[in-house]
Amino acid sequence: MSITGPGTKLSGREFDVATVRADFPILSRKINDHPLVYLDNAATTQKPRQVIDAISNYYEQTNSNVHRGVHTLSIEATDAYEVARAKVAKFINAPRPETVIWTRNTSESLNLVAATWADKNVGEGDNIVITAMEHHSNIVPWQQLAARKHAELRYLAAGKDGLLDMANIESTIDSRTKIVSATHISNVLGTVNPVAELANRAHEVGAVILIDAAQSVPHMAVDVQAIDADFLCFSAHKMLGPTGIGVLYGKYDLLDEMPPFMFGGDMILEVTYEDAKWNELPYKFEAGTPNIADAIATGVAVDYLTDLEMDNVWEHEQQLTAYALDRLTALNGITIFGPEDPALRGGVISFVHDKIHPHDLGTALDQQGIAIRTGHHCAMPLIRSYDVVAAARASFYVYNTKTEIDALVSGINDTERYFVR
Amino acid sequence: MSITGPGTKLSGREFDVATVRADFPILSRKINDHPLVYLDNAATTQKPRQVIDAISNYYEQTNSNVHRGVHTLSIEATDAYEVARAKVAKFINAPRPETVIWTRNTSESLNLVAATWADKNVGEGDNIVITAMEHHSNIVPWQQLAARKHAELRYLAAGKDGLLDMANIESTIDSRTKIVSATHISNVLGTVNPVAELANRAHEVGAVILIDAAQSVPHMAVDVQAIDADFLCFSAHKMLGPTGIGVLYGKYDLLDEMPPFMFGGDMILEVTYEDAKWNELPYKFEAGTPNIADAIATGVAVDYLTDLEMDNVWEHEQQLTAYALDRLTALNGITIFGPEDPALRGGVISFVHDKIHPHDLGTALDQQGIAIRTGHHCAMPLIRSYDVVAAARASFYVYNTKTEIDALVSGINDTERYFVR
Amino acid sequence: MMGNTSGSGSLGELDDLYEAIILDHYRNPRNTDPVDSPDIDLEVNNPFCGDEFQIQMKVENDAVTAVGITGRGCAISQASASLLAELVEGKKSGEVRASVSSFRRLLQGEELSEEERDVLGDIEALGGVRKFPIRIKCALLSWVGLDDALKEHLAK
Amino acid sequence: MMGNTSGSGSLGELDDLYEAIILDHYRNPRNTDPVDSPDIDLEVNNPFCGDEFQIQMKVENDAVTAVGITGRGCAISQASASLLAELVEGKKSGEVRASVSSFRRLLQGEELSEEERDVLGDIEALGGVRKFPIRIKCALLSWVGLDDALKEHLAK
Ligand SMILES: Cc1ncc(COP(=O)(O)O)c(C=O)c1O
Ligand SMILES: Cc1ncc(COP(=O)(O)O)c(C=O)c1O
Repeated sequence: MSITGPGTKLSGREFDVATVRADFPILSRKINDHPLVYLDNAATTQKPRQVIDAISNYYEQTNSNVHRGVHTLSIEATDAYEVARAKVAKFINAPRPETVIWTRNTSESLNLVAATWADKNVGEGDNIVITAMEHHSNIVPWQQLAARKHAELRYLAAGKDGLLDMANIESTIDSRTKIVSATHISNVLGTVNPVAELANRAHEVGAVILIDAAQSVPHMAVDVQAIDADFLCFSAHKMLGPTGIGVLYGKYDLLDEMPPFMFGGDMILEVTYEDAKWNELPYKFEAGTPNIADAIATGVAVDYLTDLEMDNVWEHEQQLTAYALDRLTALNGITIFGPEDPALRGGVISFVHDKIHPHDLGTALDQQGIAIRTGHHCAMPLIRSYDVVAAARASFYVYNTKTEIDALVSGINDTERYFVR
Repeated sequence: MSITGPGTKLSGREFDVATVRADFPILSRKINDHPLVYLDNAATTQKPRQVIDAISNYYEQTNSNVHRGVHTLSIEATDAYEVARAKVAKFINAPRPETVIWTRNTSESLNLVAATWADKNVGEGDNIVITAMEHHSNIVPWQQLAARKHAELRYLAAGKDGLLDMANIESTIDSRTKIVSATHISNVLGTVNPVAELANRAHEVGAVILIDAAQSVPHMAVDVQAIDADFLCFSAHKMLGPTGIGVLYGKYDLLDEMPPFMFGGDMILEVTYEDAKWNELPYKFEAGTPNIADAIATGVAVDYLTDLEMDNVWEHEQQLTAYALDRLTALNGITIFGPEDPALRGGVISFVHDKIHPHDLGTALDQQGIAIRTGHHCAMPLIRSYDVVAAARASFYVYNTKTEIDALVSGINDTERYFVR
Repeated sequence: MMGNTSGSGSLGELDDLYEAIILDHYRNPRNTDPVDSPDIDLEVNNPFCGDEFQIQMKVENDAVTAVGITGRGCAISQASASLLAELVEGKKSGEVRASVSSFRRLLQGEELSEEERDVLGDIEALGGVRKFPIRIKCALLSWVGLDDALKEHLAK
Repeated sequence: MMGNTSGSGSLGELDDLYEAIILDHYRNPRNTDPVDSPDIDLEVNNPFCGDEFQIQMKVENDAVTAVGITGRGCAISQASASLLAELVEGKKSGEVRASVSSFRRLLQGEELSEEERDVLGDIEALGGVRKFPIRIKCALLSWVGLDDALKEHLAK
């Protein structure tokens, strides 16, 4: 049985990858005379025609600033912007649309919580708990906050098996813990973390839990209420949507009590020369003209994924991952990080070759049109804990196929023949 | 002779409005069975085909995450992203591309400076000087900072003529002033402020100057070095570009010494579990995946404006403004805010009718396809200082025509006949 | 002559929003005199629009014996306030609160009963606001304020 | 057999980047022995790539009498470090610094003089990196580090 993530059930319906692929214009591109094999989805995903068209249509038909305009375009733009918010809310089962805040990306969402909720609630002697497998964006804001507040930053360790060491959860998350911030799926190891359990422990000690869902919301059905997440964030560009737009979900009461993050137009109810009053949620957190076009296009990306059904998306990636793990494991000289059991992980596979540096591998594969990511994947401490300084990473999405994984494997073989005598 | 803003010279070549209009798909739209007359350009402008296509092309051909990727798409995306930055730098005559930081919008740029440079440099007893005609986004961050630092927030007053009261500049900007933050062109009054003079005075007392150029960079040639601006910011969506992307320009040494604003991927050079080192400029200020597509499209918007020549843009708007002022002044019951002399203002005209509330006027004009903005224009204290609670605002851009101003005037007449016995 | 009887010409669907009765109340608002030693005296405002109204009422034996509403705002908010002032005068507080609830439901596009429609009378003209959703707040402003204040007063 | 002589097949322009001489130095780096009581001993790294090298040198009478470079990195950075180590051994510090400057200019795509090309010799093979701009940093890493260290040493 495969793990399908919180709140999902297998629908059984297979979606047709060929039909999906036809929606992605970039997949017809040739790279160095080869068809593009795009395996860099954990960095950002490609966009279907529907999402691209949503942006053009907006600018061709509706473009206007939102909120408070009395003219037709402004009313239409505001409606479309809010409809997109409601779609996202439904997608993650948020109880109310206004608990969905538009940000630029996951990084901004994380910084927002650190600079507002945590800045207000974390004090000297308190601690903040994150995991050893966080993205830099979920490490550095907390290092800074801890330093500023004289609080302690604690890491929940991960074993060499790529799994969080849950045995230590009670001693790590204790009565002085104010916030636990953890990635749902590691962008390096692929590990699916038991976030509901972490949430549970956090709530036991009166802490809040923030879930970095940058690598989960795009790939599985995520239900913020089922997890009991206090905050959860993700980026549209990693889920078929445009760059420049992300989401912070938060429980209404928490968001309502938080100080604002940035100040300016739209987040303000009333200003005098002396003072200002904040607008209601979600606007309190949306200063200045928002990224209207990309928010609307994010709604369309959500429609696209909803239409595919997230259980199918997950199942498709599970199959690709299992297949890729099989084939890569069979190669000589390859070390794969993360859980061995494909059922415990998402579609992200990081690996090293004992004779080829990841960058040389990346350059060589690119000559064959195969795009993988190489480097530290914005998770330097984790990468170093595996005693390497860089790794290659292949990551999958709805349009990838087993044939593409075959291309990756044969590309690695060719590269090995090239570099290794 | 018309004022053309710092560093501009009239080229004399008239651009052809009909040709320009043909580039804007939305201008063929009908609103309530009338052709769209879009006079809400100070809120956001429409987008030419070229900019819209730049976004589609990016997603269809190049889309990838930037920086540090070794595969072709990532290299191409990074190049395009940095080329756009260089174009913007050239557009405002910034000395180096890395002095141009991408943000979400003007509001974020202003908040960034308040939260970093000013947070570090403003202390108890210091003062911050802004003007009485600022947008909320350039008021509230300073109110908050002043409160947090026990510093004083001072306003440079504006006269009933809509001009800054420069006689008080020496007493207002004094030896305890750390930063002067002023709008280049008021989004309510249209006033073009003498920012070079303000910069000069700020520098005399050792303060820095931040210029809110949201309403100037789109409309006139702005030269950051000629003004000697320390910081300057604007939004792409107000200059033919997409929503979700803005700019903060800063002098290299100032930016270099500033602490970062947000923390995470790309702004980081090196992270350990304990600590982090920041990346170089401009990346230090760009945490997380940037708004790549919209940055690239902003470069295309800049190309478009450069091609029109900013002197022509300014001249075109000057003519429209003079014409509109003439025609509106001739109407009964209309009070126009801001300088009487069209040469002292940009293409923004706010007004009230003594018998028709701005919202009723806005709704009535919308019935005729005419889009104006109504309300406080995110400048409540200023609006209230004119003893009104809301105003109507017509604002012009490259595609507007005298015929459209005629439509506005006749729309006001019709509305008056409708509402006033 | 009134705008909408003269035909609104190119002003399109404007008559749906500004029915004759609304323009009449806008031009000649009722019950604008201040109330002597009012039991309820509050200001309501919508900073976005700049609408602001002062609402004063005398409540004796659970009935509104005097009401005065003054302020400034758009035609919709002014007419709505005037119609409200006319409605509540002399009404039992329970009746007032029931009318506010009917009015809310009208603006939400719900069907009203015969009885409710009788009570609202001319006020039904404000139902046209439904076609202009961003103006609904204007129509509701004084009603919500008055209702809240009455509820609070009754709770004392 | 060496990769590029066997033909890189579907690996396209890879031979432009990894010339035979580069692969040779990558596989068999020269001058990797540590230097006894070095005058210059520094670490250079590029955290983005994870490349890191330790550079040790003895400088006597203004000449590099011993050099050892060890570390890990991609083929380009490793070969480049090995070629550098080979080049500097026995050279006057002025010659070393001039060569670094020639090498920088090579990677910037500038024309080198006959004389400069003679000095660089095999190293010119690294010029293929120009076609892969993001790899230029890899080629430069040890060179820039060594140059800075030498400059600092001479200033003492
Ligand atoms: C003068 C001025 N400053 C700041 C802003 C805020 O710009 P944005 O909403 O793009 O952040 C505006 C736009 O309304 C403006 O006109
Ligand atoms: C787990 C995780 N968290 C955070 C991020 C940062 O996302 P963004 O760059 O969109 O801010 C990423 C993306 O790289 C990620 O994989």
